[in-house]
Amino acid sequence: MREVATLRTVLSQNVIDAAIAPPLMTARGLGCSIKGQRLVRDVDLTIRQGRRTVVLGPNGAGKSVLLRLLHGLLPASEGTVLWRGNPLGADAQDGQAMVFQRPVMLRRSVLANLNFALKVRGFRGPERARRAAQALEMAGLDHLAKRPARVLSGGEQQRLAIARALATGPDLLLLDEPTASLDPAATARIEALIGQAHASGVTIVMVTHDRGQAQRLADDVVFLQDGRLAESGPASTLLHSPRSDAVRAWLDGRLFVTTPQTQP
Amino acid sequence: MREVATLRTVLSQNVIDAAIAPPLMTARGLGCSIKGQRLVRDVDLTIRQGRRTVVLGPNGAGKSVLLRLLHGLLPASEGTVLWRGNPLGADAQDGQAMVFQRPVMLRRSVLANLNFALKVRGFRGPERARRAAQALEMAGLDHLAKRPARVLSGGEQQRLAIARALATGPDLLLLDEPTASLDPAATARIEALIGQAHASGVTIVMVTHDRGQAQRLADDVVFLQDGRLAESGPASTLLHSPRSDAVRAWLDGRLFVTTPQTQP
Amino acid sequence: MSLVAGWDQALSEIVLLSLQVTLSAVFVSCLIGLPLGAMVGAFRFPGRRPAILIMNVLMGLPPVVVGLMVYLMLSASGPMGVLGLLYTPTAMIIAQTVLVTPIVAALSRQVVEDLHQEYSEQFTSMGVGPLQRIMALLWDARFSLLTVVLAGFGRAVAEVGAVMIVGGNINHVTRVMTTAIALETSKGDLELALALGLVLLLIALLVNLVVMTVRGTAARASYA
Amino acid sequence: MSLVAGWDQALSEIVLLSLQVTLSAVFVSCLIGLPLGAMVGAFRFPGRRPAILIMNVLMGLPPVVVGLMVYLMLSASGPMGVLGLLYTPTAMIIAQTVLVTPIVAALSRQVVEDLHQEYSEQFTSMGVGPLQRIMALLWDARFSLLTVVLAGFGRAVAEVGAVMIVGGNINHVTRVMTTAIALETSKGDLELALALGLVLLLIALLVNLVVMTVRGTAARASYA
Amino acid sequence: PATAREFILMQSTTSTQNSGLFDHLLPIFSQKTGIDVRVVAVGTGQAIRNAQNGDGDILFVHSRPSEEKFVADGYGLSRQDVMYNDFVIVGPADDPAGIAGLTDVTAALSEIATARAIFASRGDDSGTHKAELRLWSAAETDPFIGLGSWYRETGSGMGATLNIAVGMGAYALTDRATWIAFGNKRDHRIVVEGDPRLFNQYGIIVVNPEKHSAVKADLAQQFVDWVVSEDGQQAIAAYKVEGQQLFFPNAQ
Ligand SMILES: Nc1ncnc2c1ncn2[C@@H]1O[C@H](COP(=O)(O)OP(=O)(O)OP(=O)(O)O)[C@@H](O)[C@H]1O
Ligand SMILES: Nc1ncnc2c1ncn2[C@@H]1O[C@H](COP(=O)(O)OP(=O)(O)OP(=O)(O)O)[C@@H](O)[C@H]1O
Ligand SMILES: [Mg+2]
Ligand SMILES: [Mg+2]
Repeated sequence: MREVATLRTVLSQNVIDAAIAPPLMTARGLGCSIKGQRLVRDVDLTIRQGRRTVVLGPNGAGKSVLLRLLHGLLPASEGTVLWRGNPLGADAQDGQAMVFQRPVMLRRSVLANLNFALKVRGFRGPERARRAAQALEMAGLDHLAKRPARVLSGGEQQRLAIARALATGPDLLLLDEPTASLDPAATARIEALIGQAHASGVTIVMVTHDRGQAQRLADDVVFLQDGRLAESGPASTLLHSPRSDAVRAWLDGRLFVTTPQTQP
Repeated sequence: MREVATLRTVLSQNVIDAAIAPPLMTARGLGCSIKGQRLVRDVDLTIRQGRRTVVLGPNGAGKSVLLRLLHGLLPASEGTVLWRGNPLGADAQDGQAMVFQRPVMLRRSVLANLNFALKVRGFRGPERARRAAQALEMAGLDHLAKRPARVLSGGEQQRLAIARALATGPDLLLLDEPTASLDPAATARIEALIGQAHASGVTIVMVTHDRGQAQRLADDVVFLQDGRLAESGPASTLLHSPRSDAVRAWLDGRLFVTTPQTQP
Repeated sequence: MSLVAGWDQALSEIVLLSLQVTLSAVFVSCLIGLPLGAMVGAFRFPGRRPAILIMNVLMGLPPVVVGLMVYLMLSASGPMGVLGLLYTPTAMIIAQTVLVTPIVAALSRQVVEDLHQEYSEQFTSMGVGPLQRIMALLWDARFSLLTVVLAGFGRAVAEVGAVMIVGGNINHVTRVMTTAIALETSKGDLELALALGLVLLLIALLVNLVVMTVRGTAARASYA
Repeated sequence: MSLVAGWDQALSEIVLLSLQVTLSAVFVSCLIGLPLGAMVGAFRFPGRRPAILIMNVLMGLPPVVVGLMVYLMLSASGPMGVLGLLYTPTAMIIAQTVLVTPIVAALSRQVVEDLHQEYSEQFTSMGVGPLQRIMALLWDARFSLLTVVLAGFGRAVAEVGAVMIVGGNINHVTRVMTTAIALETSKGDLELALALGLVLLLIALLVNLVVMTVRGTAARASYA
Repeated sequence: PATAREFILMQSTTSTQNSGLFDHLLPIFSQKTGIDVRVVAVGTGQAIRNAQNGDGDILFVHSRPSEEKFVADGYGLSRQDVMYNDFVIVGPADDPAGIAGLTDVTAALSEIATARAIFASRGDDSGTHKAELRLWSAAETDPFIGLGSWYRETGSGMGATLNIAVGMGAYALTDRATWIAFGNKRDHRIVVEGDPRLFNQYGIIVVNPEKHSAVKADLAQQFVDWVVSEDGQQAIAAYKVEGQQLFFPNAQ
């Protein structure tokens, strides 16, 4: 697992203290409506440099939509997102990488998928080959390098997607339920990789349904329900003494399937 | 949650005793090669009527391939599968329903997806409407009935897929990581539904990576590794005193990303 | 353009016949070609690859050859001569149908095959029968198939070789836009020919607009 | 068929010219039409719907009209008359390219758009630039696009109206299969015309076979 | 194959090409002079229009008034008679108008109109079409009253019109050369011939190089000179199909 460590050593010393970490990304009054449905609304959020923010919430709460908004894939209908202090523009994804809930694989081999992502980010020649090999090893997919990516098993695809995102060395990593279909060992390994990336300075935003995972990884927690921010704050407070009923219910496993959203 | 109970009351009394339960499906020497890769091999397996069989194993072990073989979606390259005593034929899927690891939704509304599945299985008129409404409620998707199924969130799609499979009242239910992207409450609810279906006589084969889930639901356990059956048997023995190293390692969370498969 | 303007009644007769012939041919071609394409796209059967090959090859069916074959079928001394269809709009519809059906079939085969890759296992699992499968695939691919149908329409509406032979370009009976254009060209009245060509493109534009509007409305309705 | 057999040298000359003109036109059409279709299929920009509409409409461009337009351009009294291209194979290639490009563009637009629906977010997330995006989409859709290209080939190889006008069907210079068929038809030698039509279909079959074989090999190679 | 050789471009009509005359005549000329003659065979109107545009060095058609206008308008240098053949009326064997054997073409046309027997007209302003219209007016019959019923304007070339006439059992006016060379006769045959009014004169014109500098007037003139020469005229007379002479040279 030394791969990520070697991948990013630049920032590894200055793991930044939570309190004084500068905001890397800020959302103010963020909302998103599609065809008259208000999917996300009134979200105020600060993602601090070098911190791990875990997004929690029931199915359909708007977690994936929120990640898309932060990543600049969906236009905000209301409010703004600042990335490194500037509104999201054409370069919204510079320095970011996202792993989607449902990994999208090009119709190419595993290796070609990695190479494509690296090429796009400007890696060439031996450097690209090195990073691709490292990513393969990281994902435990060396033996499948030449297999078409789309015939991989669900978990293998998920691992490839994570490795592909990490390989380009992003500053901000957006992960949408990255371990949902991983076996326990792979989950542990990916968590370790996320920890290493974090240690080397990568800022992480991650969606999960796994309470244990949230507890293991989160510095900050954001809890969404019905498209709104039910509660947010440091993991230590939020996960142990939540203020909102929603979070309390979720932690108890009582927060059942969401009720119909109130229409706008 | 009374929906499944009303759905299938026929067999609900005779929850069959494990030891004497007749085999519903039997695999002998089952193997599957695609383009020279032996993905699954030498699998001997008996799925007993009314039992819940949980399939475990690391990513890429061949769990999904095995389910496809049992469901008649992939042709066996070696060995045979008997379904209700007969080799799998054109009617392989009669009385079966499968929830795929990656749900496939038609390009239609949520309700139309349910209606289509019901229509195909011969349900008409008010009976179809009743079942569709029940399935919507079961999935907690009433409020999204008219939304295009493909814009649902990951978890919502997964719930719809499960509801769609249950709605047709199958005798054998094949579930491939059905709760992978569900929130804790939905997971609990789906587990309850699976329990109810089981109680009403449905035979269940389910893949999961969740050890707790396996413990809660499994009557029998099948453990796959590298396409082979590492161990199989009643959950009580296998999960508590496994014979094979693989299962022991997996239970300890030590079974790391699989090593390269030995080529055939 | 003043030439065209001064030609009102004859022109509208020709335009209407063009539309009638072309739309009928495209309609019949879709009736045959879409299910055929969907079948070959969705099912594995022995001889599937040859079937695909043949459909692809037949996209290159030369109009004149089609015209001749239909001519020989329908001519008084041909097997179907008694029907007296030669030099009627029906003959033109038949010829264009022969021409357009392979295009619709081959292209929709590709579209349906791409979609079926995604649906195939789910459908088999659900126990979807062959007919239901084809209907569902055609329905779910309908927006992509529209482009296929428009390609068929484009071929039919622009086609001159086949309709010339089996229709005969007979004034007031079987003269359509394309044969009228060919006639004006052979007369050396290139301006009129071009003006007619423009009218033909306007007709195509109109049909496309109607189709796109219907499509837009349907897309919106299918969401709600 | 014996007619054809006894006509060896003239026939092979015509066949070769047909292939040369058609393949060149299809090649150029793909060079223009595939990226164009991919661009319109992959990017959102103001005027996108009109662009799609125009491409779809232009699939119905009548060959005779295209022939006339190219004729007027290349004619001695036209703007490009000095080039002396009228009644040469080059003129025929130009005319067919004008005819086939919209077909390739409109159909590949649809194919690429369908694929892009799946790739779009992933590409944006990866920071894939416009050019890379188009190249990647065309590459990943290549098997589906083959059918599109074959449709374009079909249109070109069967086309007679445009090449007749700009090529002139001059013996030993610009006579191709389709114009030869038209000539034999007008001579009333329907048997020879049909036989030539059969030869033309055989050529199309051959081209399709080559394409399918290459496709099969490539598909196998891309797996390994 | 003729890349290195000089060539001239001749605009002519489909009927002349379909008769096969050029395949006989042009190789003799090329052999002699080393000049290739490339023929573009289109409708008469289109041939004239193409020549006006300068897309040809020679115009070789059979529509005297149009040819004279072409020269008068300055597009051509001078017009020369080359040869003639004759028009005939062909019709189905059962001869519904009962005109077989008539030598008076106007009487035959009147009979067709009276019997409302189907007549396929070129309807394309070609030389043949114009000749046909002259004959109708000489017969003092207006065929357009039957337009769409028994009088069918095919709007096509000679060959296509004959195919249609054969296909629907119609009468048609055609030049003898095209008819003899025509391959799809079925049971159609010549029913009326021999009327002096059926005379069909072919003329040849060199395109005026002053209008279009690209015109190869010198080479074109060589061809014209040869075609009206003793040699050329003999070559025309020597062209036979099925033993019949198709064209009769009459250059002055
Ligand atoms: N394009 C869209 N059009 C309409 N509704 C949409 C669209 N995308 C998402 N939605 C809806 O927005 C809601 C939030 O979706 P989102 O994917 O963000 O949920 P989520 O919190 O990620 O849930 P899960 O845990 O199931 O992944 C869902 O109800 C979904 O149906
Ligand atoms: N069509 C195919 N062609 C080639 N290899 C395949 C194909 N389908 C699956 N495989 C390979 O077979 C192996 C087993 O796949 P399978 O999907 O059964 O794994 P799994 O046990 O379900 O894993 P996961 O827990 O990740 O879902 C994988 O390594 C996969 O890459
Ligand atoms: Mg989500
Ligand atoms: Mg799996």
